Amino acid sequence: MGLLEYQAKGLLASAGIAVPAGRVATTVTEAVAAAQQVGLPVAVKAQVPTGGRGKAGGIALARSVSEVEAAAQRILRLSIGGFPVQALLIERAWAGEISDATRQLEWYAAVTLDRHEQSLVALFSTAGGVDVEVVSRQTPWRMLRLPVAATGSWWPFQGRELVARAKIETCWTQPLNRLFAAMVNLAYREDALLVEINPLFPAPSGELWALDAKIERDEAAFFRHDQPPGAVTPPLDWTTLAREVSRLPEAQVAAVLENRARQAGLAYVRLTGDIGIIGNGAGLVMATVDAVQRLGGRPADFLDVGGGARRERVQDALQLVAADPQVRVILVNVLGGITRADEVAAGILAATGTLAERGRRLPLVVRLAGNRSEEGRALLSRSVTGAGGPIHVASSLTQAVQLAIETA
Amino acid sequence: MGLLEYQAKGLLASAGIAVPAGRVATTVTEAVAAAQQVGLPVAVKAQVPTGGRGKAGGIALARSVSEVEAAAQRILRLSIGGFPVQALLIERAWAGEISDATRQLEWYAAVTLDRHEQSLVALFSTAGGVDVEVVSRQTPWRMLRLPVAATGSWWPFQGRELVARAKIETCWTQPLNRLFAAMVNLAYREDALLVEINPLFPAPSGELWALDAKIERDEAAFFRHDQPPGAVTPPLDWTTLAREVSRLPEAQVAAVLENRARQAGLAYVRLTGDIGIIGNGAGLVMATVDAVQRLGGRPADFLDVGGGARRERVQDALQLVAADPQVRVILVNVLGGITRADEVAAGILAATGTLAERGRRLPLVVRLAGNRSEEGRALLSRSVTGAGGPIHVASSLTQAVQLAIETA
Amino acid sequence: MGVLVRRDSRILVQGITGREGRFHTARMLAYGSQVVAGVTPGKGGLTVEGVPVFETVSEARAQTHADVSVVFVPAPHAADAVAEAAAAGLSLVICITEGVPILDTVRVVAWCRQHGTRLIGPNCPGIIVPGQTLAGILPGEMFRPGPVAVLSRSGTLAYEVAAALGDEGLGQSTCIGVGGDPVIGTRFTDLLPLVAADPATEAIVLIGEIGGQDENEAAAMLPALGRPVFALLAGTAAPAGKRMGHAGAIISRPQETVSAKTAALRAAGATVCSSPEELAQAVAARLRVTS
Amino acid sequence: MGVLVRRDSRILVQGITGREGRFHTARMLAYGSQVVAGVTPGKGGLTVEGVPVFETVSEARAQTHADVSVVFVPAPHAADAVAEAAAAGLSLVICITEGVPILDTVRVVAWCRQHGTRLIGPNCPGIIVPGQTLAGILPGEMFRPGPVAVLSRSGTLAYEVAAALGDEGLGQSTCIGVGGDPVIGTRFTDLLPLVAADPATEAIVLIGEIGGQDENEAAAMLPALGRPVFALLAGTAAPAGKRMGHAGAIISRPQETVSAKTAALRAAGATVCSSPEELAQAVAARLRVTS
Repeated sequence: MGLLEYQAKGLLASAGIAVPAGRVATTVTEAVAAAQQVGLPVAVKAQVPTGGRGKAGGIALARSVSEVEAAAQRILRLSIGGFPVQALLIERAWAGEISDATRQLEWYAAVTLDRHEQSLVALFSTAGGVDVEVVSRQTPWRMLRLPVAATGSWWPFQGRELVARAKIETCWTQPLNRLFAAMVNLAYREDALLVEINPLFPAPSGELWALDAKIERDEAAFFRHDQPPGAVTPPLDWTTLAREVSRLPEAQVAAVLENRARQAGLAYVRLTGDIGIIGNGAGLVMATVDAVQRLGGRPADFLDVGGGARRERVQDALQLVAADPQVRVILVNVLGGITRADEVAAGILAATGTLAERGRRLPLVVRLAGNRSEEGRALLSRSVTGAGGPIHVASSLTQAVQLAIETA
Repeated sequence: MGLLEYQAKGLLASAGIAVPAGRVATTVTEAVAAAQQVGLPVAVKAQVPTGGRGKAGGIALARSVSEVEAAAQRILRLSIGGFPVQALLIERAWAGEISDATRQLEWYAAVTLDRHEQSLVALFSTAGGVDVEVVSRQTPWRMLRLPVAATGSWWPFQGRELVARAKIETCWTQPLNRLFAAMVNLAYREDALLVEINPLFPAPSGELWALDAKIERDEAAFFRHDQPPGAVTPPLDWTTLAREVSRLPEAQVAAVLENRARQAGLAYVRLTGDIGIIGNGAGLVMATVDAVQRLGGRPADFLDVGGGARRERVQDALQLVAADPQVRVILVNVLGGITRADEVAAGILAATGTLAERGRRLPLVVRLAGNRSEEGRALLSRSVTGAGGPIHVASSLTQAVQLAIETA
Repeated sequence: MGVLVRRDSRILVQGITGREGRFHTARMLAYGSQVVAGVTPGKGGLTVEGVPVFETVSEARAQTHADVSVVFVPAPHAADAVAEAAAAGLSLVICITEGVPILDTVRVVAWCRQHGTRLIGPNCPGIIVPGQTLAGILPGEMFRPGPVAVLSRSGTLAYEVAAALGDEGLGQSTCIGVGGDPVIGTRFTDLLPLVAADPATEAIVLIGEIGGQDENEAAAMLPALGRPVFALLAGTAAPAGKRMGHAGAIISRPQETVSAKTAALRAAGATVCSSPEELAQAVAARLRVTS
Repeated sequence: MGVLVRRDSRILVQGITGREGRFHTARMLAYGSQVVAGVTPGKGGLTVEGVPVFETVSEARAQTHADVSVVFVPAPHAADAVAEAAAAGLSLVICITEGVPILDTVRVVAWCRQHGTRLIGPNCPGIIVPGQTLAGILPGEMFRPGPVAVLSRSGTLAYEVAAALGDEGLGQSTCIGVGGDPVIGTRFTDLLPLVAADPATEAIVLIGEIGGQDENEAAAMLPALGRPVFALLAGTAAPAGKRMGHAGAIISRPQETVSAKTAALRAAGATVCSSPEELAQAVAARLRVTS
C-alpha cells in the first residue's frame, strides 16, 4: 500500500535522508500558516494515494500568501483519480520548481523488490525527474541496477560501482553509499517493497535531497507496523458502497472499488465487462477470466478471495462485485483445498440474502469442486429458492463459463 | 583486547541489557560518594584487565560507609596479575552477593567467535557463576551452543530452542531472545569477539540482569571504534621498560611485557627460557620455538612481527625481548615474502645500536631468507663490527638454532 | 519414485495445533502420508490426530527422524518456523502459509540456501505423489497415479488441471505447487531437471501465469529435458501494471505477458494450451502416440 | 595443471597502486603470471608496471576477463574489496591482507559462498604453481616445479618447507597458504579433494599448527585421498590459552594441541614430522620408493 508523499518523506527523514522543510495542511488557513512557517515560495501539493497529480493540477507553486490561499482552495476541491484531496503538503519550493536551470540535476534513486533477483535491488539514474519511465524504457543503460543482499547489508563498493557506471564525480560515492544504506535499511525496517526518490537532487554542497518520494509497504507486514491512516477497515456495507459508486463518473469507479477491496483484504482488479468473477487462487481466477473472454464473454473483474477464505470474506467479495453497476451476473469458481467449499457456499447464501433485502437480485453461477464441495453444493441446492437471485450450480469450469455468458 | 568491567557494562546498558546501578571511582573519596549515590550495601570491585581478581582480594562487599572506605583503600593498593588497581567499580550489591540464597539462579550467557562454525555462537547455561568452566568441562551438555548467522540476525526460534533444551519455563523465551539479539548486535557493532555475562540473574520480575560482564574486542577493528582508555601507544622506550621490568617480581614480568607488546602491536608470549625468539609469521615463529626446544635449548618467548614489518617494528621487537632479563641471546628468523629481509636487517641494526648505547650487549643469531635476503645479509655483514653485541648470520633454521643454543 | 517426497517421507507439521494444521494433518494421514511429528511452541507433549507434538523442530527431528516439514504457522511467524526447520537440518520445507511478509521470505530463502534446505513456497499447496504421499493441502481425491508431472505457480489451477487430466484417464507422477508469491524458495528451473530425471514421468505440465520470467527461463531449459512439455498460462486477459492477486502476479515488462511467455515456450518446443481441458487432451493425444 | 590457478589464470590485483600491491605485482609479472588488471578506486586510468588500473572490479573484469583477484587492499577496506570481487563474478579471490577485522571476514565469507566465489585467506600468502604462475606473495625463488602439493596455515613456514624440499631435490605441484586467521574462506578439508585430484601431485604436505580443529577434520579425510600425506605441526612448545600470533592460534581445547593433532593424523595414516628437514627427507624417501 502506497504511503502519501508526506508520510514517505517523514520516514526518509527518520532514516537520515535530507528532505525539504514541509508541513501538512488540511484547510486553507492551515496552508497559509504552514507556508509562513516553512518560508515562501512554497509548493502546494495534493496528498492523494495515486499518481498523475501534476497533470491533474494537484501541484502549484505559490510565491505569496494570496497565491498559497488560492492554490490551497483550488486543490482542496479537486478529486484526483477518484480520491478527493483531503490534505496538502506545503513545502519550501526547490530551485528546480522555480526555474528550469537545475532540471538537468534531477537524479533518480530507488530500492525495490526484484522478482528475478529474489531480493531488493537498488536503482539509480542521473536521468531522473518526470520522464524517468521513458528513460528506463528507451535508454535502459541509463537506469543502473544493483542487487541488494538478502540480509539488507549494503557494501561500500556498491556506491563506487554506481558512480563509475553513471560516470559521475567520485565525490558522490560517500553520499550515495549513505543514501542507499539508509534506503535499504528503511525498506527492511518498514517492510517497504518500494522506496523511490524522484527527483533526487545532488546539491552542490554534496548532500542528496529527496524532492519527491514514494514508499509502498508490504500489506502482509502491517501487523508489525503502525497502520497508515486510512488503513483501518470499516466493515463493508453494501448500501453505502453501491450508493457511492452510483454517483461516481465511470472513470473513477475502478479506483474506488479497488481501494475498498484492498481495505477489505480482497485482491480485486476491475475490468470492463458484465460478468463478475470471483474465485480462490490468483491463477484459477485469472484462468476463469481468460476462459470467459475466450468463450466470448466480457469479464467485469478479477477477484481472488485467497486461500482458506471463510464465509464472511466470501460474503464481502460478493457484495463488492455486486456494488459494481456494470455487473449483470456473478461467476464463482472455487476449488476446495485449504479453502472449504461449504464455507464458500455459506458465504454466498449470506451475501445473496443481504443483497436481496436491498433489492439487488443478481443471477449467480457457482462451480464448487474439491474439499467439501459436496457439502457446499448440498447447501446451495437447498437454498436455490432463497432470497437472492437464481443460483446455477455448474459441474465444470467450461460449463460454468458458458452458463454465465448465456445469463449475462 | 578485554574491556574493564565497567566499560563492558556500559556497552551492555547501551544495548538495552539490564545492569546493576554502579559508578566508577579512582579514589577513596570518590568511592564513598559513589556508594552513597548507588545506595548501600555495595560491591567494591577492582577494575583490572585480567582475571582472578576475586581470589586476589579485588572484590569486597561493603555495608557501611566505613566499610566502603576500608575496602577502597585496601583494593586501590593492590596489584593484580601485574596490573596496579587504578579504578574501582562501586556497584549496588546484588542479593547473591549478600546471601547464598539466590546462588542457584546464576545463569550464563555469551556470544563468542567459534573457529569451527566460522561465525559467532551463542552460549547459554543455567549453571553459571564462578564454576562455569568446571560445568562446561564436566557436564558439557549443560552448556548450550547455537550458531549465529554470519549476518548477525537472531531468529525467535533460537530462544525457544534454548528454553526447550535448558528445560526452563517458556516465559523466558522472550527475555532470552531480546538478550541474545542485543548481545549479537552489540558484538557486531563493537567488533567484539566475546560478550560474556556471568552471572546472568533471572529476576522473578522476568528481567535478565547482567551481574558481571566481559567484552573482548577485535584489535584489528580498533580503527573504527573509540580506543579504550590505555590503548593509546606511547613509543617503546627501552630504558624505561627495562628498569620497570627489573623491579618486578618474576611472577609479574610476563603480564607487563605481554601488555606492553600488545600496545606496540607485537604478538608476544613470554616463555621461561633464555633464548629470545623473533620471527615473521606465527607458524614460523612457533616452529622456531619448537626447534629450539627440540634441540635442547630453552625458548624465552614467542614474538611474531607479523607480515610486512618495517624496520621500526623490528626495532621495537628486539628492544622488547632485550628488556626481559632472562634473555641471553636473541634468535631472529625471517623468511621474506611480504616482509623484506633488508628492512628487517635495518631494524636489527637500529635496535642493536640503541641497546649498545644503553649498555645491553646481547649476542644475536640472525637467519634471513627469501625476499631481499641477500641485501639484508649484506647490510648485516657490513655492520657486524658495529655498536651492539656480535651478530651471527646463519644460513638455515637448524644452523641458527644450534648457534643460538651454543651462545646462550 | 516421486520427486522430493516419497511414500516413506517422514513428515513433520509445524503449527499442527492450529485450525489449518490440525485439519490438514488429518487429511494427510487419511491419504496415507507418514506424518510422524508436530511442532507448536508451548504445546509440546500434546497429541494431534495421534501425532506427537514437540516444542521445537530439533527435538521433533531427534525423536522421530522427520525429514520433511509442512508449515502451517500463521504468517507473522512463518519465516521463523521455516528458519527453525532449516537450522534443524530438514532437507525439505514446504511453507503453505499465505501472506508471509515478502522481506521475511527474502531473508529465509537465503537462510535455507545456507543450510542446504530446499524450501517450497511460501503460499503454496505443497506436493502430492498420488497414491504414495501428500505433503500439503492439495485435495487428494482430485489426483491419481500416472505419468504426468505437474508444476504450478497456482494451487487451485493445478487441481483444475489434475481434474481435466483425470477426465482423459491420465494421472500424475508428482504435482508440485511452487507458490504464488513474488519470492519463493524453489522455481520451475530448479524442479525441471528433477522431474525429468524421474522415471515415472512421461510428460511435464507447467502451469504458469503473467509476471516474472520464470516461464521464460524454464523455456530455455526445455530442449535438454527429453520429455514433452505442455503449458497453461493464466492471465491472457490481465491488464498490464495491475497486481492479480495479493502478493501475486503483475506484468511489469513486455516479456512477462502471456503472449511473450507463450512464444518463448513454443519456441522451445512446448505445447501451450488455452484451457485445462485442451491441455489434458493434448497430453493424452501425445502419450497415446508414444505408448 | 595447478590447483585453483594455472599458467593462463588472468589475475587482477585489488589495491594495485598501494606499496604492497605495486611491489608484488612486479614480482608476479617477473614470475610470469598473467596480471591483466588492477583496481584502485579513484585511480582508474593509471598504469602500474604496465598493468591498466580500473575504478571497479566489474569494469576490470569486463575489459580484461580477469578470473582471479589478489587483494592487497588495507585491512579496513579489505572485506569490501573481496565482496566487490565476488559480486563481479570472479571465481577465486585471494586476500593477502593481514589484520582484517574478524567479523568482517565472517560476513564476507558468507557473501562469497552466496556468490559461488572461492575465497583464500585473508592473512595468507596466496598460491604458487611453480614454473606456471604466482598469485600472491610467496617468494618464487624458493619454489620449483615438482610432485609435492603443500597446504599451509602459515606462510613463512611453507617457504621453509619448500626450501627443505628443494634441498632434497623435490619441487611442488602447487602450494596454497590458506591463511592464519581464525576465520578463513577455504580450509584444508576444502582443498584436499582438489589437490588429490591433481595428476601432478604425488604427495601432499599439510603444514598445520595448534588451535582449531582443521587438522583433525583433515585427518578424517585422508584415507580416501589415495596420496601419501606428510604433516608438520607448529606449536609443540606453545602454552595453552595463549594466543600465538595476532589473530592466530590458541589452544582452547585438548584436541587443539600438537600432540592431539599428531595422533589424529597418524591414526589416519599421515607421516607427522618435527622439522621441515625431517619432513622433506620423509617425502623424498617415500617418493623414491614409489617411483
